[in-house]
Amino acid sequence: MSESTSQSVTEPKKGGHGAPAATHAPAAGAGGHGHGHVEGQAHLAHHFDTYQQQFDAGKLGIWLFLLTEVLFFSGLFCAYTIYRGMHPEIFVYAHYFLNTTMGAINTCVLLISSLTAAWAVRNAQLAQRKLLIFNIVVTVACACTFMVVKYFEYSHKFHDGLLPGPNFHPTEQVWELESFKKKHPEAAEYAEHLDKLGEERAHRKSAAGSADATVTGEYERPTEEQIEPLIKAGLIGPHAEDPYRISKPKNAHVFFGIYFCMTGLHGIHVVGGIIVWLWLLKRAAKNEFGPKYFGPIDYAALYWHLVDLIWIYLFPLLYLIH
Amino acid sequence: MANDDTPDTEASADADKQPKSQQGPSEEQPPAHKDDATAPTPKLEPTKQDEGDADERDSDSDVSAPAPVAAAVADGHAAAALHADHGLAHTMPIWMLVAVLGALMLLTILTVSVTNYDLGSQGNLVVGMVIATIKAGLVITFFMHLLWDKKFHLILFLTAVLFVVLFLSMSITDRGEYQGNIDLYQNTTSAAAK
Amino acid sequence: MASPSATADVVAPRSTSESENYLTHDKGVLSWIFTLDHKRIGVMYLCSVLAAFALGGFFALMVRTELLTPGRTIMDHDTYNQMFTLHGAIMVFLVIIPGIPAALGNIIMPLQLGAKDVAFPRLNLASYHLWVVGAVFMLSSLVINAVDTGWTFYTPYSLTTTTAVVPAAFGAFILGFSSIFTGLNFIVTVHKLRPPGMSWFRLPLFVWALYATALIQVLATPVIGITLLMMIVERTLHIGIFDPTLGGDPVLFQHFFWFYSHPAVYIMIVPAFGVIGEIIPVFSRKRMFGYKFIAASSVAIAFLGFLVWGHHLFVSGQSVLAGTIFSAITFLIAVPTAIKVFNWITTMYKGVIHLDTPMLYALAFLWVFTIGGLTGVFLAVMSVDVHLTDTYFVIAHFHYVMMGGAITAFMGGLHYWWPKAFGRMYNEKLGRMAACLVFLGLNVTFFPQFILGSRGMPRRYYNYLPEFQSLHVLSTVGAYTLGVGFLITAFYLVRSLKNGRIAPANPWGGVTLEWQCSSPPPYYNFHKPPVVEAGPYDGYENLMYDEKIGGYLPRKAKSG
Amino acid sequence: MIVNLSVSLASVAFAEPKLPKLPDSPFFWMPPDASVTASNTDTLFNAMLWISLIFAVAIFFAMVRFCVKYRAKSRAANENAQKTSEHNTMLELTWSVIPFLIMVPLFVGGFKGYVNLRTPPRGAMEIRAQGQKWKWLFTYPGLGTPDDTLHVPVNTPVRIVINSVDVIHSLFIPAFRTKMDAVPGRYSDIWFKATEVGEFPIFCAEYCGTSHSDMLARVIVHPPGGYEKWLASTIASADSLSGKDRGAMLYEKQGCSTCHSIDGSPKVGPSWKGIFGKMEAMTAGSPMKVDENYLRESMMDPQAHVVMGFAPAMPTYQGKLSDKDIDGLIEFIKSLK
Repeated sequence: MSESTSQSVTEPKKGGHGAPAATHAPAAGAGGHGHGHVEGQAHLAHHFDTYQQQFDAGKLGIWLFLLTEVLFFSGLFCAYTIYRGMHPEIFVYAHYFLNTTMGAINTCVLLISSLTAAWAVRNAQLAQRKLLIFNIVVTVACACTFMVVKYFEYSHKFHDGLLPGPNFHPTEQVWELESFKKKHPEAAEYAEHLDKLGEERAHRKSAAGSADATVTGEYERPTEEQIEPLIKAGLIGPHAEDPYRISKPKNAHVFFGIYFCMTGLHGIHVVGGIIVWLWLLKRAAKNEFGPKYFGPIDYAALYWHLVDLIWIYLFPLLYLIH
Repeated sequence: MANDDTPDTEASADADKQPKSQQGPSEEQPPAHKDDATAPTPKLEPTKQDEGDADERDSDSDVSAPAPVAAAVADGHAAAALHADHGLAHTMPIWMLVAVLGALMLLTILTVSVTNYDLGSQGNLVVGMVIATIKAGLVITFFMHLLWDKKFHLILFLTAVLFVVLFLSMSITDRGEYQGNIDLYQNTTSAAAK
Repeated sequence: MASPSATADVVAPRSTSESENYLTHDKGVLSWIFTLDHKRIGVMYLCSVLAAFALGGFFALMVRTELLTPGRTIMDHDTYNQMFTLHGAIMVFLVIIPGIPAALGNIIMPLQLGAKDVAFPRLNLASYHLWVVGAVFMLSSLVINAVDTGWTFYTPYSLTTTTAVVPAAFGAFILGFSSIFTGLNFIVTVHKLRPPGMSWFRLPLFVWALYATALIQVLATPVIGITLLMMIVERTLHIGIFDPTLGGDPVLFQHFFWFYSHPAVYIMIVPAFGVIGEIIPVFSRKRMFGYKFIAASSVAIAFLGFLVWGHHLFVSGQSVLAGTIFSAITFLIAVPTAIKVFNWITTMYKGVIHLDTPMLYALAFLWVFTIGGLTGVFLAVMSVDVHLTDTYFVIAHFHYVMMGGAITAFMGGLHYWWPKAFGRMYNEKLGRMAACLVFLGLNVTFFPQFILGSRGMPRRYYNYLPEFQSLHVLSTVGAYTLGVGFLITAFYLVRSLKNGRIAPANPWGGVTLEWQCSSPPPYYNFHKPPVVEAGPYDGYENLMYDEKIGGYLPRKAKSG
Repeated sequence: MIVNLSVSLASVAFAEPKLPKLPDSPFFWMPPDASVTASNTDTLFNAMLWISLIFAVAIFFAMVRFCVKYRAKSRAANENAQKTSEHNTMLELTWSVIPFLIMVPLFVGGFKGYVNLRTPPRGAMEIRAQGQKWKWLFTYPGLGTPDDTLHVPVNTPVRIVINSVDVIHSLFIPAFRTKMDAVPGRYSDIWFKATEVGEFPIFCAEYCGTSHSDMLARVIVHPPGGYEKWLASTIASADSLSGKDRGAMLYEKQGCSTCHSIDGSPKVGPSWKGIFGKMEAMTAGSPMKVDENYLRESMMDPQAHVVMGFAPAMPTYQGKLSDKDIDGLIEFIKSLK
């Protein structure tokens, strides 16, 4: 479609060629969406014939970029799905350590920033400079809030020894956690009790030098409510790390490996977004955007919505495991 | 892709004829373009002028730029008319943006509260994913205004999803098939360790 | 349509003289490093890729030399392992993948399309700069402690080895993005920057091939990105996704890896199809036979290429179910490939065939690629693959396709567009001689490896059974023949830059748009915006060879 | 790496693989076939060989013929190509369909063969194969100590359960046309039914590091009754041996010989010659005296203290060596003055 119009308006090329030095800039803005930081003076690159063509090209470009982003994250989602499918107990176990409230807050924050981003596009289209600046500022503010919350989550995890791989040494047992107690009070109690039992058995073992698993006789059989959550979380039963006492599931660290990869990569994208928005804020302040040239804002917004989109999936997958 | 190609093909196939008819209108435009192109730092007013000139161009769009609109319609724009209003692309009304945000917030609350009820083995996961997908749908359709955008962009996005599904399904199927060998090994070895 | 004179001074504001071209437009190193002109970026890509090719070739010769004798010849185990790893990694990530699309494609594709530049010149430059950064990372491993995992980075070996895996993998990661940017740029360019009349089915086959390639680059490359990233994280933080000792799954890595790396094979070979599709018609003075079939088959191959990655895993412990699905789809790819070969051959039928250097390379490609393709079928048959996989049969197969296919086509394209890109003619006699040497060397090097493989010689072996020696020696001799061929090529190409005959605008009588602008092309490509009235291979008969300029002119221009 | 090159010039050449010569093959391409499953592979291979030959020759002939027949006189002559149809759907469909039709039987044949290769018959004799850097160890029913050679009876289905202790290896027996990766952290298996008595080579087909190409072994196909005889004798000798003879036996059988020489030449690990009682610098920590305790520790927990200048490449032998074995090895090392 663009070519046909392009011929109808051959002249503007002059404008384009007037300042050959700077002609490429907007295209970079369009294609670079943050890769090339430039202030174009002529907003129509020399190799485009019309604003429509330039805009459409940028739009197609950013959509292709989003395509790659989706596939980029797919690897992590694949790993997630496989491990959750094969070892649900690890995920049940680990999710008690996550703070749903913080996750929910972050979700809302990102959604709001998405709104302001979409609004910013409208402002740019209608050349509403003040509103545009306002909306970009809000977007950036939300993004920063998101990162701050993330920072608190991460530092909390580090503090509790919830690190990937060999460094995974939780300071608290899962049944001591509020989140667990609230959900399954009986199970929590029973877990305490099993833990003591384990202690005793360990003592005898060291004393008698032999592991006799026949001490359970003294206690009455546990109820469904007591035992079910523990098995689901792999604290006891086939997936438990230690067959003789209540412990954590085998390879429990894998969840946090995936958790840090996914949220970390997403966080990096948020930071990238912040940088792009700040750059656009500068340009918006210079009032570079108007009905003919608002591509960069539109493209940045699209990218921002994708970041939001990914979080929309991460939130239930990581924080809302039942 | 085909949906995108055919209009392109038609549009450009007869393009070399069209321009000649359009010499007249196209000649008047350059000045406006020129000074907004060469102005060192465009102030607010030139952009205003641009807007005016944009409207003027679109009002008699049948003369100056029939091709984009025609192609746009052929391109399957949901609202080619709307599209024409603001020059390059469709503009989102504010009420719609706010409404969408409201919906998203509600869905977030819903998905959190749902976790308090046990919906069977995979129930919660399914519900969570369904809600997430609805939210994603809202964001894509309205915030990313794909509803008014070129169909080709939608196709691109769906292609991405298709390939992700392909990638996941094959690797997961395979992993599921040979998981047995891994479990067997882990059990036997841990048994040996005991 | 604006008048020629008007557009002329529009297009070349600095000077309206014909002599001014993109090579002379600006002076100084910086004007190259930070240029936004697709032709200059293409030239920079070309030089870098050729340099990398020389390095990779050197490693290849070292490997072949070591394999002259069963035991130790010149180096020890570890050095050998590093040599073949670097040979593979450099040739795949630094040479073949960017070779035709980024180097030749950047120079030629916008010209063929009739565009003034690619859609996003800065992204294009960024892509090149990323290539350089990636190359630095990859080669830095060579200084630190050269990586020895094989170019496939298979876990858990890549997690346990003490060599510098991380820089190499990170280099490959960056190179991936360089390739994504090129692809993205080309897709948008083809969609949005076509001049009037350039409808989809008037695109030259080279453009079609690059378009198909770009689709793969954009869809597949992100996955290798995340895979290598996860591998690096696994190696540094031990997240336990690929590491069996932490509950990870090494075979999962192979799935991830090949989801990209099989399509990557088509990133390497599909552009080669494009080049051949340009050369054969021009040197047969005849329309491409079954243009639409060839164009369509490129896209078909691009998409089918995504559905077959599992055929690399038949003996990796992949399930029978998955293996069967992948094998079945693998067979389907043979069909569009066969179509291409038959169409190319038929194009020559009743043509007027000029056996200049590019055509010699094209013919070499036809022969070599046929063998490569047919032996591919052997490997698609599951039970046979169980015996042949990870042996020299596989080595021979993919060298016939990558080296014999991609590189031969690259050389063909290089010779075909050399006059256009640099405005000089190379020494045709030497050119033909080198082409024959390369063809000969290729077959002598790699054909014995089919026999070695089927007899059970495993790949990546430093020692081997004495009874394999004779064939190994033959193969090494071939390798050196290849080396000589390429040295001669380098010699006469470089020399042509200084004292080669000035090239006419259209030395071969091509009718695609790039031949309509002067050689080398002006900074803004076209003094007059081109208007396309015909298909990419129409009107050879309207061109007339002119002895004085040694090139082709339109008939009417000659008479008038 | 340049450094390595210079170093390598100094270091000694690696031992030649001590392997049976591949028996000469009845035909040019494949090695002799010695297993029931080989016939399917060979038939398909030959079929494709002929198909490929026909296609290749046809294409080559057409190419050359056209080049000769339609060769241009000169550019100056300005000949024009004769008009021919630009495409011929019928023709193109034919040469799309014909290859497709050829593919179908090939796929089916390959599928059948593959399924057969991957499904061991019921009641097949089971042998455990363990890959480690850079050695295959085979464990037989009723034989405690593993053996570095694969012994199988002729005309008996044998299932080999494969796993690896370090990185991925691949058990490849060309004569049986079969191959399977040994993946750490899981089991995989192959099966075969040998039809020929004799010795055939086993390769490692998946790249596994420094001595990948020396990770070789032999499969010995015993005539009827031979396998049982061998098993009985090995069991007997394995128990009878003790002290340094036992160590000497284990040095070969347990794969020590791949990495440790007994003639003083350094390999992947330090040579055992005269190492006992020496003070050795360690990659981590202070130098240590090589005594019984150190040797025992190095077998059970090899990475604990690694001698300076060697990679920590040794797998643990925890649970693979009895105390008697360990003492035997220590005695053996002591004896190497």
